[in-house]
Amino acid sequence: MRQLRRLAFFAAALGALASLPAAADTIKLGAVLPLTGPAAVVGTQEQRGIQYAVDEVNAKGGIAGHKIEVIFEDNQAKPDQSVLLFNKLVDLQKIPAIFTGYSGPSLAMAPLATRKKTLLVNGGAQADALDKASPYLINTIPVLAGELEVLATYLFADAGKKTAAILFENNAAGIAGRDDFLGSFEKAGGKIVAQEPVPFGDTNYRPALLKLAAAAPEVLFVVITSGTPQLADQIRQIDAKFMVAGNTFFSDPELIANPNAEGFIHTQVLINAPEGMAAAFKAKYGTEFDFFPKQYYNAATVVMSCIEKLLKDGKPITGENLRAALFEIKTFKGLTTTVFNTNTAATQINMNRITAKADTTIKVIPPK
Amino acid sequence: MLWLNLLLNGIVWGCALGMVAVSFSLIFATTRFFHVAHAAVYGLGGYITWSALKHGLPEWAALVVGVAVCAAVGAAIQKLLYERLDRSGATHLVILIASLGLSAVMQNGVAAIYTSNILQFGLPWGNRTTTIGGALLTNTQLLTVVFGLASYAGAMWFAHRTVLGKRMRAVASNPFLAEITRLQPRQVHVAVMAIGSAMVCIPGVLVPLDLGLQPFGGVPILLTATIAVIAGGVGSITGAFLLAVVIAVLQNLSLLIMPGEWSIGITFGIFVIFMLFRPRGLFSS
Amino acid sequence: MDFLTTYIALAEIYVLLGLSTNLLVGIVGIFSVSQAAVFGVGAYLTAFLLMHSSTPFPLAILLSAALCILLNIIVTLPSLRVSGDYFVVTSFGIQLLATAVFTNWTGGTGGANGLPGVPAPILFGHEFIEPTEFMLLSTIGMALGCLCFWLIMRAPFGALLRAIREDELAVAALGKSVLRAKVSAAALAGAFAGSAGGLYATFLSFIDPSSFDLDASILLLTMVVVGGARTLAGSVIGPFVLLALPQILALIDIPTTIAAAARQLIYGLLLIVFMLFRPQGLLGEKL
Amino acid sequence: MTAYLQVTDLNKRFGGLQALRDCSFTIAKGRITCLVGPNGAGKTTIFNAITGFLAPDTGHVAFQGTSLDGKTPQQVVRHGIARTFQNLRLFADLTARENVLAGMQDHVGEEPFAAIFRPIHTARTLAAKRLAALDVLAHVGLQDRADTLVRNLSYGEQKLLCIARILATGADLLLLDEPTSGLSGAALTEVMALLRRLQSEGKTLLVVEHNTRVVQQIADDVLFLHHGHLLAHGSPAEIIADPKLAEIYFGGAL
Repeated sequence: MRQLRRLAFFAAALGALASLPAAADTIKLGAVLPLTGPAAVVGTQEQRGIQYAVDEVNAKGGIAGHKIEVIFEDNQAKPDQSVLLFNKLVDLQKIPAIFTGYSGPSLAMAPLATRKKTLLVNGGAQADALDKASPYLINTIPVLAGELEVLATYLFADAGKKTAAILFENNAAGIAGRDDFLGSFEKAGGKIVAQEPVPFGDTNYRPALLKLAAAAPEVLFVVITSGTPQLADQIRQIDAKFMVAGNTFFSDPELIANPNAEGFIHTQVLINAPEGMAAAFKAKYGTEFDFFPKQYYNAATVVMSCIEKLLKDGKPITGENLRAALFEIKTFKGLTTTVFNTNTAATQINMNRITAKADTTIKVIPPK
Repeated sequence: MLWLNLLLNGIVWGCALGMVAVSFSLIFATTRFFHVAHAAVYGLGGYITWSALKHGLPEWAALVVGVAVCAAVGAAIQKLLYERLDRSGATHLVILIASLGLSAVMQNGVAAIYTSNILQFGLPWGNRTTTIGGALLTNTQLLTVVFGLASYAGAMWFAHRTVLGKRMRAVASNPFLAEITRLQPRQVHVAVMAIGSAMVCIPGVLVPLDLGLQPFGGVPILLTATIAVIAGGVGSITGAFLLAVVIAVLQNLSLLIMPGEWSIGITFGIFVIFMLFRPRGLFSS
Repeated sequence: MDFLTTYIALAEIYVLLGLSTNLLVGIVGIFSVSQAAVFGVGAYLTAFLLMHSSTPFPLAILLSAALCILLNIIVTLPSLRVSGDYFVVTSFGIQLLATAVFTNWTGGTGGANGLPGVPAPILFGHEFIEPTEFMLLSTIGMALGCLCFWLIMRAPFGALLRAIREDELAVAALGKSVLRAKVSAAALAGAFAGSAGGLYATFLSFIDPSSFDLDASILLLTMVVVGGARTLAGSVIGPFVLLALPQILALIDIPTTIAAAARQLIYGLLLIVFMLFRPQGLLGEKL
Repeated sequence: MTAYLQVTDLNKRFGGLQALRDCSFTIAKGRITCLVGPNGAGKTTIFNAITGFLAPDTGHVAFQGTSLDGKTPQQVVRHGIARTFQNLRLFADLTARENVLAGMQDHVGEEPFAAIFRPIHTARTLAAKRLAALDVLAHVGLQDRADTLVRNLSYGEQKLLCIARILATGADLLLLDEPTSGLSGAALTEVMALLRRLQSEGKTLLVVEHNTRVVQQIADDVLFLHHGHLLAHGSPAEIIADPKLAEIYFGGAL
């Protein structure tokens, strides 16, 4: 009997989830991100970017009078939790669009997005597999392949570097980065002389750096999502002779402010915050308006533009309609110009060099 | 001289790991609890010291504050949680789960207050380098070696030369006998938790000084340290410290012959095989 | 109600894992923290067979169970030589080794990228793709698991295992082979974990190492302890409660930016309080 | 004629301690033999050596003409020898009946295959065995306590249960390690009567015993062990009458 009562309690609690009242004029969106655990270092930044964008719109009265609310769910970067939470948002809240990050959880939710016709919006993960995972998975950031082709070509042709070593994070993002760079650099005519992974979250790069330095590459290509300031310190420590090149993850204010990052070059998926925005963001959250918050701010802007269009056209806000609206609008002018010819956005890519604690653009590659 | 660089790097890392291992060894040998929240105490030490620094305290005073807070937290954990569980006859599995719960509380508390971003101490002297035997070591790394050796020596002195240390070893070797004599094991447990927690604050500050603070940063370090403690032989301070250095050096040197992604796996593989041949550790009595 | 059915299907898969863990840890007293590794091998093998060969789903599950039987026997064998705390840490080493293999053996497991696109189970020509349909399969799986567990626990084998947990020497003195009993129990636990792995891979259609790491092994232990070690009912209720708990905690209204951390903090507090006041779990015997 | 149990030249050394030294003796079928000697004389070591828990450095053990050298404990039980332990080693969280069942051999469903695939057969035979276990319990007078957890039994009852548990194995030679220690009064009388009864039913008993009164009353033969060596072998009267042995036996204690 007691067992039955306990079961009944849980059933009731779960049921209560279903009957949460929703304000009539509020449009609800979802986000399934790693908000706790080791992956939270990126997930919480993404969360702040979305929240900031939504707060901004709501402060101006919302979209055509409709307030936007984002329900954040914590998947701890686990695929099973992601699937459960996806179903929770879609089933109980009838959410038309869900923000996601990290390739594993995004890939786990992709088949559901297809079946449920729910828009999945990825603003941070760049693994190539995300490009064609589902017609409903929209990437507001280019996959790594395009960006790294730019970098590899620049390094070989413009900077004249013939040999390279790769330091990559041992997760989907890092492995995709390694593969893409390796392909592009060798295609350009260069040679990869060494490659070493580091575990995600581990900021002790020294053993890997020492080994890579021993291969005497002309340039070291780095693809790690966080801990770049520590990397700069450790590269300086071994008195490295090689050039250091990175992808857009190097657009980290803390790295740029680090004197040891002097001379690092990197590609940047162009994203610029207007004057005062970065300061306002920092005032609000106490953290920098970094690469990931900016990207998710942009992703949120894209989704909200689609909502605006649907409201104007008097269409219901469903995943299917949002997707149609996205391709109708096609070009979004948010923090950067984002063009959707396919599910994956094309944006302007810059080649930057970090000099005197500032990020200077040395070359511009417009969106294709 | 790649191998020399890797070796030195391994020794430095081994000293950091060794401090965690020795502190865990003191606690584990005496209480026999899988105190996984030790990783959270390690993390807490770093964040408290960071806060004290940001409030304008000089480095040494900030470290003292961190150590004191950790010691108090350690004693409180023993007194308020483990002792109660132990009195109610809880098994080690139950204590392990409670300790996991405590880790979740502490680490997420830290994450809620300080965010999950990697925080930096930003002390310029920490990154200045000195050349030693052809390799460049930072001041933080040198400090890690100094503190590592001092912690080891301190723990040995404590265990073998002080009254409390002798009581601790007596409790560790025979809890039942300790109970019926006047060793008062419960008091000893509290003291040992305070000392072990104070000790783990030091690597808890030194490692993040070098590598940055992360709320969940203590977990991987404690995992490796636990393996050093067990492979060294429970109760052997020398075993714990030595094995920590050996593991760190092996992980570094293994890069000479294999890609880095396999070094952790191979280390644990060797450990499993080692345990089959020496099921009670290297320095077992 | 896909949310509810997804929840039930996942919980049912975890029940199979709970049975596996309970059998080893609760019943025989082999403190294993590497059950998620065995679970992972089952999941990867099923995924591999379904993606790269024309193996039918039931056969893939059977093969996964068979491999995991073998594997679980191998990873449990050290318990015969290495005892107590030393075995816990050995088993912990095995788990970390397995995670390293899952993460880096790109050819077999897809490495850190994981394996997307595991086909849904097909049985009698029907594809079990919707959670509601899949729940049928997982319910059958769980029911079979529970039935096996119940049958062995009421048979002399169950009594033998309980006797072994209490005193291996006395069992040997009564003419019983402790080795054989432990190996049998490990085999059975392996079969549960392996088939759970197969169900998991086909249900999610995507697997990566994060589902089979040390955290997952510890989650299994937590499920068993919270549900109640040593009992069938405990293994069933534990996964249902622990998977529901985050959803229930999500009902607590907390400012967004710290909500997730705060909920995890509450989860930790609940675990502590629960261990203090009900160490035997919801429906368990005192451990 | 070969001896029922023949122990020849057993030697066993633990580090610096010679636990058994050239220890030889035989035991005759159907008799109660008491193994006596001061603490640390090697009595339990002999039990361990006979039952396969300990491999002697040298020496042989043979039972009914069959060598037991190198046999595992469970093989020794199969040959018909079972032992109890000084510290009982009962399964405290099991009932008395379950303890006896654990002693019974050749259970159906003692491995998972039969338990799962022949559940009905398993249940039927188990029901029969449970009744048989009740008979064994009745034999030692514990039939009323069959479904009590061992932890809730009195010490005397636990001692009786130890004997019941090895009776259940069906062994003919019973090695009892201090079956009467810690007992007095009615409980002591009861155990002594049980040992006599077992003898009358054809069992052979080798008993480690400290209480000289008990030895006098139950033993047919006495083996006197000192420092791992067999000092004397004779009837209780002969052994007790020997002043030298009394000196050794009580000398240390007094």
